[in-house]
Amino acid sequence: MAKLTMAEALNLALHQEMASDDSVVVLGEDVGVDGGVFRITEGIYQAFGEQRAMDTPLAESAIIGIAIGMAINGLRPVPEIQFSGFSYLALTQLESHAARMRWRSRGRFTVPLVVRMPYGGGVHALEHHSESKEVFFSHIPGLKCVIPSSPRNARALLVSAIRDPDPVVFMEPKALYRAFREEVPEEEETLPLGKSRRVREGKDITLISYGAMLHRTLEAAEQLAKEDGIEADVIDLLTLSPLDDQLFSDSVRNTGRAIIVHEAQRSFGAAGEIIARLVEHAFFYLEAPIERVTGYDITMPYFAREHEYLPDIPRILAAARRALST
Amino acid sequence: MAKLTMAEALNLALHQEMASDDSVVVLGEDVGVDGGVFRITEGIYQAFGEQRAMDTPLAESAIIGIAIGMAINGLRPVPEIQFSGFSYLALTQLESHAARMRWRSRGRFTVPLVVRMPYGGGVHALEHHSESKEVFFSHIPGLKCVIPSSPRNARALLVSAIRDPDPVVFMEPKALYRAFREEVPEEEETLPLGKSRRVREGKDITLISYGAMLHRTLEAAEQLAKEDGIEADVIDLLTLSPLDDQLFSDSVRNTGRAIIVHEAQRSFGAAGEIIARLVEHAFFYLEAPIERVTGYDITMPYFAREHEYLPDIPRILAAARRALST
Amino acid sequence: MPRHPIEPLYRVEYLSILGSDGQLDAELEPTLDDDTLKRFYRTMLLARRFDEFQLKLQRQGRLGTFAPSSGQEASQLGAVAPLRKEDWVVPSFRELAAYLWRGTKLDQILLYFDGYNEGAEPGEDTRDLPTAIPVGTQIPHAVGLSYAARYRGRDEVAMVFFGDGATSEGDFHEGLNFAGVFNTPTIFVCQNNQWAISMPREHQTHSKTLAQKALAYGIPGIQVDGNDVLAVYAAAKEAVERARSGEGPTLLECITYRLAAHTTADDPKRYRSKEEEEAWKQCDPLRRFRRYLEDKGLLDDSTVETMEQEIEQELKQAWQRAEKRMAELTDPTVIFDHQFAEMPPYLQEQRDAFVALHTGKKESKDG
Amino acid sequence: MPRHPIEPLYRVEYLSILGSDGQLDAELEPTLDDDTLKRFYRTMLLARRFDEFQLKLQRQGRLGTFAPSSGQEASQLGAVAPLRKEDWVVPSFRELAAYLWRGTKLDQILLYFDGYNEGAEPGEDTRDLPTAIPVGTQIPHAVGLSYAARYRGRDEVAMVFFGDGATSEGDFHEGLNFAGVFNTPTIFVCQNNQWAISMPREHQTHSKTLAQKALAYGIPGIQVDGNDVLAVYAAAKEAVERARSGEGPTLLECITYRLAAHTTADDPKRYRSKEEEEAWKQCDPLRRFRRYLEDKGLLDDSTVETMEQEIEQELKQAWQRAEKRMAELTDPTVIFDHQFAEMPPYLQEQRDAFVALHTGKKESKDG
Ligand SMILES: Cc1ncc(C[n+]2csc(CCOP(=O)(O)OP(=O)(O)O)c2C)c(N)n1
Ligand SMILES: Cc1ncc(C[n+]2csc(CCOP(=O)(O)OP(=O)(O)O)c2C)c(N)n1
Ligand SMILES: [Mg+2]
Ligand SMILES: [Mg+2]
Repeated sequence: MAKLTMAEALNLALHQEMASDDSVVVLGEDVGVDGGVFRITEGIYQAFGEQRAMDTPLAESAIIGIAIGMAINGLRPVPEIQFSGFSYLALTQLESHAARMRWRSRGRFTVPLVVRMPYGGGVHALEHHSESKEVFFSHIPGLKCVIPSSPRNARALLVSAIRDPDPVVFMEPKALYRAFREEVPEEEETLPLGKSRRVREGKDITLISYGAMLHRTLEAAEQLAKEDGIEADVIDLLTLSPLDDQLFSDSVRNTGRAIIVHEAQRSFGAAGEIIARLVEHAFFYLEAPIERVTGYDITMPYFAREHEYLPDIPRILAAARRALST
Repeated sequence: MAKLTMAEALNLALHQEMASDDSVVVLGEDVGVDGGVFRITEGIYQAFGEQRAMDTPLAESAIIGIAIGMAINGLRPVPEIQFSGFSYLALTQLESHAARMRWRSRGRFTVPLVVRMPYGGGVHALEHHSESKEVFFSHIPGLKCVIPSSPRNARALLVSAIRDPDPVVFMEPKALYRAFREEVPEEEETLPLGKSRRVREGKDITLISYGAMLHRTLEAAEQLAKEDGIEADVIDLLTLSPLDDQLFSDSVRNTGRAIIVHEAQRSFGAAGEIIARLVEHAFFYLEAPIERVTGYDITMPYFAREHEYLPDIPRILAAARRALST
Repeated sequence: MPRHPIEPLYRVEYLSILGSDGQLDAELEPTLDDDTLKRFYRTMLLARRFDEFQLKLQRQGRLGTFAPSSGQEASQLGAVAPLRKEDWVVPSFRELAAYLWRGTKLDQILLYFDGYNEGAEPGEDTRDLPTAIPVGTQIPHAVGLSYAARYRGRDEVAMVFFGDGATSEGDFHEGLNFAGVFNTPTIFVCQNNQWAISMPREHQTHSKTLAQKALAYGIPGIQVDGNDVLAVYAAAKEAVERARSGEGPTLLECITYRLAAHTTADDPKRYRSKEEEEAWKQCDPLRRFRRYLEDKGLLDDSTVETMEQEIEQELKQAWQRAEKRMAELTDPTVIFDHQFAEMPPYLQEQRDAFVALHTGKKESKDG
Repeated sequence: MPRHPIEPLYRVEYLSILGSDGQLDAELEPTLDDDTLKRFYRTMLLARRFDEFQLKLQRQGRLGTFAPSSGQEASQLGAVAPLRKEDWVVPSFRELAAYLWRGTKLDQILLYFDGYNEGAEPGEDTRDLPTAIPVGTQIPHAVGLSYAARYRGRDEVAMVFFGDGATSEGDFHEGLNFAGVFNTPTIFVCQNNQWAISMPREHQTHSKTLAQKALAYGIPGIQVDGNDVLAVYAAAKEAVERARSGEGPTLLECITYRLAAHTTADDPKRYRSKEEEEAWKQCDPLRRFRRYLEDKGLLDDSTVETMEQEIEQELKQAWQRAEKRMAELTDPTVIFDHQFAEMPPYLQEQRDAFVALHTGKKESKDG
């Protein structure tokens, strides 16, 4: 097994899926000759040619709109939106067509499409390049929204997303593209969409996160263990929609306490949904208010101060300790 | 005082604001000569001319983009998006510019803009004409999202929104445009943005809603009183963002029970945020799980079955009774 | 030459064959067999009568809002007539004559406008996409469909319909630009019916024609008399053949007129004159084409009368079928169908609750 | 004429005045006083040197990602030079020379590219909007700004900058169409620098020129040698005058070249050849203009040397000022500023928690 970065692991998934299924094509701005601004499609153009690695004009709505047409006519397009902050230009195509075509045509036309997009902060980028609006996609029925957190699960989830018969928005935490390496098997590996996983076992408190924030959450969990003797159960959502509420509800029924960590703005963010589900499924087990450790309700500051916006270990620890002291 | 429909009340607000402030202009598809497909801008073109009642080409992104430019250069544009289901075409303009310009320019350029849009179901319309994606707007820092529920508050809130120095998305529950009449004073009336109101007093359970669903919620409350002897405290949010969490938190601290009713899809909908705030502010007073009575997580069905999708009184009653029996 | 004019790649042309006065340009007349010509007329007449029939139903409160197509039959029919079954049609929301020619059942359409999702289900094997309501957003789909066909080495083409108003939307621009860049076999049919609800064509854009917008994408554009079914057919055939043989996309502007209201919710008296409407009635595509067929000896009063009677029956029967189907469509749980290939657990929970609620309601009604 | 060509409203033209070989078309030469000509050169040189200076800082890890403007100085400067102070400039993200001409302070720009929001704050009274990063989305703003000006009876115009890639975006189309319809005093300046990151101009669109896209909106379009500051100035001046006198919008395509990488995060070696870059270096706008000024006796080696030295000083001082300001910008709570005119309660709560956290951190550090 090779140790790969997330960028390399995603690239592996694309290479392998495209080699095994000629209906898979990639398209987007700079995804061909250049291999993508983050090099996720590196070598695809060279290996599969310009028909299957389409460098497109600069037009996000058309990128998705054209991919929808391709998907209806039998392909499995994997368009890239260069940064998630530009994906709103394609939201109508996603909401009004990709998510609805199966439903509208009563199953006759389907849209097996994976929209890849780097999202989130932490890489010292310019304005609009550090956004986390996963809620826009998660709130739309008929769309799936997947967010990996490591090279290995990114690869496996991307393979599953490509094979999924429905449209998937695949949000890649760009801060993790090259943050660390992990063993990724050469042979095929998939992970079911719509399933979260426990990444750390504990009985005292449940910490729920996804994407790049998962790692801070895990570090905070370790610190809690070391400094407070507290064992946190840590859940990595992996899919935001459809949301797997079973694993985290089970966990909270056990621990009675929960903290949710994400980098998107707090109000009307994903944590609200998780809290609502916990209130539905684990209300009588709750021993303390569920706190949200999230981005503030402000526009993501320019990069000199983005760390002030992003959840960090002290904030997670403080919230967990408040919950534990209740 | 005249008894007006909501459509007439909104029209009154526009007429009066345009008469008293020549920086106010309306623009959009069919808002001029035709007076708007719902007649909200009726007579504006005739009274104020084509410079201030601009019939625009069919292009939502430009309607908002141009309004942003007008606002920066001293006007107070009130663009209309013909139906909220087409507003996603303008989401980039709203998220990436309207909401950010004050912040980006450190207060130098501001965007006092009111984007009016009819939203919601219940009028037997075609696909995309019955949508409720208020969360898209409410999740964006720098935007306000206001939703009136009656002729009188619609008029007062629209006046306040027009005078507000920041961009407001003003979502008009189209099912209420002509549903009932209410006394609306001829003289100026405003209502503060960001403030909800109590529309019924009760001590047993809190029902929180907004827009067209408020009325079903109120009816359910009356039924609860009559049939169960239960007195519900009913809160009308009026503004979704910035959300007034004080009034409903106070209420729930008193009642211990809450139900949230909205027509948007449930998952990642507005109710999640309200529950999160209640968990933050009233956790120790909660005596039962907070239930969400909302649209299902499905695409709004075509109109023959839209009533199956929309929350109705039996669903509200069932949820309230479950909460009360806990 | 420091300052000199630039020649665009293509010139924009105008085409008419059968004038509104019935005058024919025999040189340009397409060769169509008698049977096809009669089927053209019958389809256009069916569309016209169906429109009127739906309007009646709507006024009686038996049908929801719909968008009449009267006046645009020639543009729609002439455009799709050169297509093969395996070609793709991407409609907007007013393409009745195109749907009928391609085989959509009348009761499907009635179901659709009565608010049943079942009405949008495309017929088996059909390659017509369902109605697309957000103006202009369907345009890129046609580019993708035809790209995929070519990728698979099949010579399918895709034809997409939209109105004059749609040309103002970003998706029009982005879609045509992609088609130009990837040289896809796509035919863009703009039905310029002079109005986008209350917005007249000349305020929709300051360009003299819509066809010339093709120049922005380096693709051919042609303006056609859209009430002349022969001209539309000839122009579409040319475009389809070019597309099929790998020569790329074409923009077709059909000059026509929306004789009725925008939809049944609209009142055109608020924004346009009776005179204008009357003037355009003189250009009615059916009248002109009927005269042409009469001159050819293919139609006369009695054959038309027979057609009218057949159509009346067809419409009645369609409504009966539609009513019968609607009466049978009583299972409300279908609203949960087709969201995903597999229903996610939380949605299944919601469906279960919905079923329980309905069972409860039914029981309390029955009990 | 049943089938005949259609003439668009305007013809698209090409303009160059000072060739890359230094040859001048004296007839078209604009009249500019010596002082202005020298200021042109100095601004272009300052922009070039500032670009290089920023690149050095970036390589040293002292500046974030930025988009160099080298090669495009003539397009930017020539375009804004005819503007008045009260006119509006709506930039995208690469308009360094335009910003400098209009008076933006160097340390502001450095702050911006070092990730401080303070760097985006426009100077007092300036009418240059801050950088707009989502490609093409700023275009409609210029239409709205200039509409409002005309509504107020002021003769301000608005000039908006964007690249060749931006012409593919829906907002380009929608914005220009609105300008055509409302006949607004707007000047659309497309810097066609041949590349949109790795996408060459000829794959961005199949139209021969970008200028001809104006035909789609019924507005004049002109293609200019964008490395010829005199031609850009002349064309822009014409467009500005037309706009100011109520004759409406113009699309200007400036043919130029992005001599450097797209941004400091980009590696052009992956997609374009050294030969191409070398060929374009021969068309360097500074070189050509310097020769012109030398021929006029307005510049010589020693005056240029003095300029270079002054500029070097200016840059050093700007960086010193920027460093000093950054050292002073220690209050993290500014991230909560300027969201709304008034801070909503929940945000105030978040700010309070943030302050408490920072106080805690500081105390635990201090203690
Ligand atoms: C994106 C979008 N905006 C607005 C509407 C509302 N609307 C429906 S049809 C229409 C006018 C369409 O005009 P045109 O494209 O000329 O087509 P026509 O109705 O004339 O066939 C409008 C504004 C819509 N359906 N979609
Ligand atoms: C809407 C949007 N999509 C993608 C990007 C990423 N991006 C930044 S610049 C650029 C290329 C722009 O090309 P062009 O318009 O020619 O301007 P240039 O960079 O050449 O000045 C891209 C794709 C963006 N900023 N905005
Ligand atoms: Mg039309
Ligand atoms: Mg460029």
